[in-house]
Amino acid sequence: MKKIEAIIRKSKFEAVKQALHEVEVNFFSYWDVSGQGNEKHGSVYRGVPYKTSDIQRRWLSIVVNDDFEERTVQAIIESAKTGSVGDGKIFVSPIEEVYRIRTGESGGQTL
Amino acid sequence: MKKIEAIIRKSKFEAVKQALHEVEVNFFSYWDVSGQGNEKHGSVYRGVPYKTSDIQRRWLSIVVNDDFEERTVQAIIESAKTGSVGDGKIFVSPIEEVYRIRTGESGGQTL
Amino acid sequence: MKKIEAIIRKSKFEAVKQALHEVEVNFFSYWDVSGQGNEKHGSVYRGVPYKTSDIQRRWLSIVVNDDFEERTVQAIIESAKTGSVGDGKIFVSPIEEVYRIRTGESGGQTL
Amino acid sequence: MEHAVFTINNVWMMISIGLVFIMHLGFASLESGLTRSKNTINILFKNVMILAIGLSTYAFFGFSLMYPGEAFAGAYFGFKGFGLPLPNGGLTETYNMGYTFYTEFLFQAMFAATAATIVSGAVAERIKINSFLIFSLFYVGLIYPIVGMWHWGGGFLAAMNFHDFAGSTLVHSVGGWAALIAVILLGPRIGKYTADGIKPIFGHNVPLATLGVFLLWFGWFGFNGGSVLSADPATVSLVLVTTSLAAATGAVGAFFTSYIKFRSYDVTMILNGVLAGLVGITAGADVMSPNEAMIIGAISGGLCVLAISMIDRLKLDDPVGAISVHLVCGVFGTLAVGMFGDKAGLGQLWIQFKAIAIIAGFCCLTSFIILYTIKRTMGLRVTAREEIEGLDTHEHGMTAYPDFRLNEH
Amino acid sequence: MEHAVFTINNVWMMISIGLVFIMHLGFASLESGLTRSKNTINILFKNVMILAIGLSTYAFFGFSLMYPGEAFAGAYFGFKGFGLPLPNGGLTETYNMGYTFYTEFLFQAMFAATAATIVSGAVAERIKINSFLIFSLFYVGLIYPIVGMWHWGGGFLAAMNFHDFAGSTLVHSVGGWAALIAVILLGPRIGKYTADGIKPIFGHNVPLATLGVFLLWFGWFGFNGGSVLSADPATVSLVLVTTSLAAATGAVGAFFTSYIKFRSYDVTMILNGVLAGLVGITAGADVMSPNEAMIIGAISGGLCVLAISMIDRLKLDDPVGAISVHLVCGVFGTLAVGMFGDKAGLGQLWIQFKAIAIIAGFCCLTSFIILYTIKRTMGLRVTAREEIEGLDTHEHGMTAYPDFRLNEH
Amino acid sequence: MEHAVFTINNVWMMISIGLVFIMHLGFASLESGLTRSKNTINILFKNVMILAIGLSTYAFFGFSLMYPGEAFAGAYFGFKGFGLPLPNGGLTETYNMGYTFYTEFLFQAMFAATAATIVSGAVAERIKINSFLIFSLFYVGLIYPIVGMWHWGGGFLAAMNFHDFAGSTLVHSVGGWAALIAVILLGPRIGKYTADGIKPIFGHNVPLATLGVFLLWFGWFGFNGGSVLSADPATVSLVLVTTSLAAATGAVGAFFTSYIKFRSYDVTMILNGVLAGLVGITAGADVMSPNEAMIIGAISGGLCVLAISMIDRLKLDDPVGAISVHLVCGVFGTLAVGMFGDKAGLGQLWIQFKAIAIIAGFCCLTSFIILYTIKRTMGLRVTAREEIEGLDTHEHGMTAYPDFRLNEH
Ligand SMILES: Nc1ncnc2c1ncn2[C@@H]1O[C@H](COP(=O)(O)OP(=O)(O)O)[C@@H](O)[C@H]1O
Ligand SMILES: Nc1ncnc2c1ncn2[C@@H]1O[C@H](COP(=O)(O)OP(=O)(O)O)[C@@H](O)[C@H]1O
Ligand SMILES: Nc1ncnc2c1ncn2[C@@H]1O[C@H](COP(=O)(O)OP(=O)(O)O)[C@@H](O)[C@H]1O
Repeated sequence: MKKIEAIIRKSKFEAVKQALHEVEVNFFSYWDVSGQGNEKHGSVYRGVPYKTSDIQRRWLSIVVNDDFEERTVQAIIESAKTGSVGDGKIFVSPIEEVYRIRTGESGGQTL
Repeated sequence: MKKIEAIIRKSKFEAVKQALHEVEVNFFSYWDVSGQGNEKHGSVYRGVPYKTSDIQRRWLSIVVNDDFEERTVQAIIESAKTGSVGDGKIFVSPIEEVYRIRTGESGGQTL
Repeated sequence: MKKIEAIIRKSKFEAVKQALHEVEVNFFSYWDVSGQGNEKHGSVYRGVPYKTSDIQRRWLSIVVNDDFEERTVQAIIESAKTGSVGDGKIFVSPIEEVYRIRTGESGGQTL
Repeated sequence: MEHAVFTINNVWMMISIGLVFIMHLGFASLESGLTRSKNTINILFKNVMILAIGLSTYAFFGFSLMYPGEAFAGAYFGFKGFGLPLPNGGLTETYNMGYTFYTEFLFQAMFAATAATIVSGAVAERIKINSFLIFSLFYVGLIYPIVGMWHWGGGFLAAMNFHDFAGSTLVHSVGGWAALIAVILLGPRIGKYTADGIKPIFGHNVPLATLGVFLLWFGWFGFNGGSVLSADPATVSLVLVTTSLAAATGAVGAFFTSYIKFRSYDVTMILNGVLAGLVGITAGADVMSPNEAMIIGAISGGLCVLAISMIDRLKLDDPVGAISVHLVCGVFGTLAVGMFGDKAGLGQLWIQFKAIAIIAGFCCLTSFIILYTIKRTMGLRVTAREEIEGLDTHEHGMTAYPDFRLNEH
Repeated sequence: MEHAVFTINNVWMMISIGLVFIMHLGFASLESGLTRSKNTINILFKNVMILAIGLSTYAFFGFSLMYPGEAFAGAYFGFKGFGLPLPNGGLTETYNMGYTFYTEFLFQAMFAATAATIVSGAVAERIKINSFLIFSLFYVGLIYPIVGMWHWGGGFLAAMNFHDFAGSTLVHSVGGWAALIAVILLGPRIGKYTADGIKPIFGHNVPLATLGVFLLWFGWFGFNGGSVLSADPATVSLVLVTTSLAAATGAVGAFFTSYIKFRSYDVTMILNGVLAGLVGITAGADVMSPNEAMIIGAISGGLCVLAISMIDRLKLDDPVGAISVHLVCGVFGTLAVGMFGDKAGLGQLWIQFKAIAIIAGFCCLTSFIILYTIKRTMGLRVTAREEIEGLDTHEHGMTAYPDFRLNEH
Repeated sequence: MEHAVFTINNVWMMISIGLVFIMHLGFASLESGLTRSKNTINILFKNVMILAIGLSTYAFFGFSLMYPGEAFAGAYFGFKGFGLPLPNGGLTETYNMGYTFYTEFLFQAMFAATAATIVSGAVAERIKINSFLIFSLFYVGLIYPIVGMWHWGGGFLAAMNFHDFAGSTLVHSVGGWAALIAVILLGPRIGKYTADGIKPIFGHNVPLATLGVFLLWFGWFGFNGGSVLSADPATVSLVLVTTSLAAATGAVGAFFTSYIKFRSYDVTMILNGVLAGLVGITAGADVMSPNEAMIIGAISGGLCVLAISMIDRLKLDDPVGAISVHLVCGVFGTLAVGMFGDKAGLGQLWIQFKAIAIIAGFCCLTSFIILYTIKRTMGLRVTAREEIEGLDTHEHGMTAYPDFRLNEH
């Protein structure tokens, strides 16, 4: 099994969710993170101009069976892309075991 | 070493913490996540009925030595279970190295 | 590629960020977590004395190429250390693949 | 004795000024509480600026438009000249037994700004800030005083015996009609009406919204109580009782309606119910008995809950329920003067109806012209990206709660 | 001249109505600030509904129960009839030099609702919403006016020379006793008293709680100032001074007590200290000198800090400290009339004591009957799951801060 | 008739007491809204305690220092004795046609505490709580009343014909000078002025800050309106108009300045602009026409935006803009009395200037002595670790928003 972690723009979340549902990835968890990346954002606060490289992003964590890896990654890339700097990254890492708390069963069929 | 990640109901957090302490897992980190899962929750807001599949969950991240894996997983499953849909999942993945920042030492004895 | 996860004191965040920039690690994500660790903190609320082992920490997640592992870990250890209990931990785990959403390209050069 | 009574009256009117002033805080709190955190700065900015612009333009010409003087009795339009030149004896009882010239100006100026604020809630989360400010300038500076002159300024509606004590129509529906037009011209917020039906968009800070409603109720003591234009114990105390009882039964009416219809204990509906009761009683607060006030309040409360849900089904996206509260209950309250209380009767009902219709026509037309012109020139609505990422970041370069971790909606 | 003074008096009373009204916002803010975010909607809902129900029932029969008229002087019970029929001359100085009939009603109605609100804070985070609303209906509608009649309505306590100026006992302990009974019948919140001792449960929004206390102090200008029942400069200005100084030294008393006992600079204790000072001075605000007021305030502030900690050790779980503030300091303040000021003396102390005891007995008994009946029939307390996951989600289907990421407690 | 007018005047003064009181809530909200969430408890604690300490010390000796009586006319210092002994006839019109002795005391006491609150905002997020409380004790207890005596107490500035109607200088710059000295002695917050330039430190709760400013404006109706010291319709209504119009144009002035200079729609600048307008008009609210008030407001609003940015470039770290608002606009407003309105003229301007200079010297000197002594003994500033982790955790052992997930700044 694989863990697919994606860092996306918050504004793309609904689109990504939709795309994931379409490839039948219905279960995942997400939370909001700050990111240091390439994108910079300039503004003025109380007369002080500032640039922040601190961008609000959403972190998706999706554990899937190996045969879902490809389509999940593709779905995210397609739906989360805007083409401008700051679209985010996807990381894939191995998962050794999965348990469903409700039943105590383990393995890929719990996903 | 293993990283054990558990997604549990927030309301079960105290019970899980207790259970972990009992099997001598005293150190871990956690944060709140939203989850897309099987459970759905219906309600009405300003006259609009809605269903949300967006559930508030707590994410526990626990790095343990290999010999602790089994009991940690068991402790979580037993304490976090309610039996209804939405109890959450546990993911186990490999960790290659661990450092304790305070001392700079590395390896399993730092856990 | 490696994922380096560091749990640090929030008050050390700026120092760590600086240190990472110095070793040319410019991209990472972070969020706030609560930690159960060795440090305890005592206080009184409405006449009730209490001890909490629940500490606010910041979780950094940095994916780097293998050759950056060493210096990243060192930079964090040096900049995040205070020497008192509660300085936090660093976990290193394997990452199998990385994609840049903006371009769809994958592999180490996207980092 | 004369002087003492004049002084008391003036004190009461000055207190009412303060109370109506605090309604602007009430609106700011309610509107920001019922919308999303990413647009909070924008709403606060709008509400502070509306008040500032409203007071300034009212001083420049609004007051002179609305109260042009007796020469214009029964007329459609009048203007006394720019600025606030102090009339002879304007600060003594010869001006008026109830208040000085300055007191009168400030009380009316505080009223004026509320009309634009009503619109502000309905168009929240998607209107361009500049476009809104320009709209406000015209609506508060010109349209509101002209309509106001028709009745309170001694114009043709006054001559017609129209009764609108403190402005169910002259203030609330004047704001409400513009809100309706603006909502139609702007369209709904992205994500509100989707292929799978209506999606709720939650208000981000319910305690703030609740604070807003309590402050509005508080302010209404001055809005209605001050509209007596003196401290006359008999009338003012009646007005405070009818106002408060209507607010209370507005909450009760909303409670039952919302429970029966939706099985929900939704506090935002109760809050709207309170406001509905207040708006509903405003036209007739001086001519109702306590019992009649309670009936009007209860009906308004129920009506408003039904209206919120109906307006939503019409795909008119009104984030804070401004149209239901101010327009629907404003119209109902104005008609109620013909149905309940001292003035009840078919004749009065017909007068009320005519006045509502005339004002509806004028307000819809003028607000359409202003808004449509803005839409065609500078544009009314922010871009989709700005809307999704939040007006605060894009229009203001700052966020309302930088230390808090937020969910994006 | 008569008319002018009547008008001024009535203006002051109307202002006091507004100020007492704003106390409901104060309570709503304080209570939601000192409890957890998962129950915020519930508290706001309760506090709006209490006010709505309180005003409505007081109009229906409460006012007639509390002020049945002179025929019932010295009695235990009286009733003038349903509704608010305007007495002859009820709006002129022949009714009363201080206020019109309507002003009187509304001032008293705003008071009435506060008694139930006091209970609301103590039972927060675990009581069923319906059960609480039904309890409020009876307590505000019946019990409060009956007790009120005993003294303010001219009943037997008035005949006994009991002195309770603005209600340390008649309002605050009437609420406080019911709070005590309710807390006993309900039991503590889950997780408060554990095997390893008392666990603090933190209030989720301290600025909101602070806002609440400032607004309560503000409202107290009307609560005590209006209880003079006229604008008499001598008495009212004395009352405002004693009230404010007691609030100030209440904070100072709480500061030192809390620092000496707990070495803590806990702002919630200071806030409770302010309220304690206010409750403590309320019975005797008109008969104390400024110095005496400062002493009473300081003692109340200290007492309240000690009481909060003691009540906690008795495993009585009172999330906002309502029992310590309103009951303990209410009793102390009532006794203080026999210890300090113009009326001090053993005789008065004994009268004060008797009245406290009688009211304690009646309130405890009646609130027990109402609450116990509810407990046996519809139940008082939500389920453990509802409590843990929050009343907002379960009873209201919504959350107070949907855009914020929260910690669950 | 006499008695009626006395009663009305006293009612107006009592209302003003309530309004000035609510300014303390305004300051508490504004200051906590414009600083970081980790220091919120600290700010709330400070603001509640300042008020408590202020009222108490003013009762003990402050009032006697500030209003020592006619024997000290034209003097530099006077003292009437400890406590608040009621003068003969102190509660009747023989004391004063405008108010009773108690009303006077309480109105002045509420004023007194504001001076220290101004400092509180400027030193926020880094001063030690004990050190600040001790500073407040001296500054509110001694320095403020001594300076106040010079003008309002009939001292030498009164004799000089200095005009400072409601305290642009006597209250606002008295606070502002101390704020300036304190900011210099304390140094900036860690992370504000770095090698790569100025870093903004965001206020954590803009709705709270906005609430604060609305409440301050509301309170200013009493601050300026009550400074008439009677309910005289002519003067009070003029004062309310000049006050409100200056606030409105203060916002407009800040809007344009901030837009032109920074291309930003920063709501916190608008909020400061409102306060700037209010502070600016305070010295001359009774001698300006509405037009002049609007000019003074607009200039103050613009000035304050420029001052905020300039003070920041001087590396004086003033988290809430207190120096710009209260000192800069306080000075400007005092000079404006010599430039606009009934008293305009070079002679008056020179008097205004001299008075400002004298008070500047005295306040800077005394606040330096007090603060420097504290710095050398108990220390002024918390440790770097306490500052970084937050004063709430370290000084108070609690946090303002325990249920919310926060970003640390
Ligand atoms: N190596 C990394 N480790 C962890 N998070 C990263 C890494 N690189 C990028 N991110 C996250 O992705 C976000 C977007 O990345 P950025 O480099 O700005 O965009 P792009 O991929 O389009 O160049 C960043 O804000 C950060 O949160
Ligand atoms: N494959 C997954 N990847 C990441 N998170 C998951 C995954 N499956 C479930 N979750 C998380 O676990 C929570 C509970 O899962 P759910 O499927 O509702 O319950 P159950 O396991 O009882 O069927 C979800 O809300 C989600 O946060
Ligand atoms: N095994 C672990 N798994 C996950 N998080 C951990 C683990 N050990 C420590 N942490 C995190 O690191 C923080 C600091 O650790 P702690 O044990 O208090 O300090 P130290 O490493 O100095 O002994 C904890 O609060 C917790 O968030």
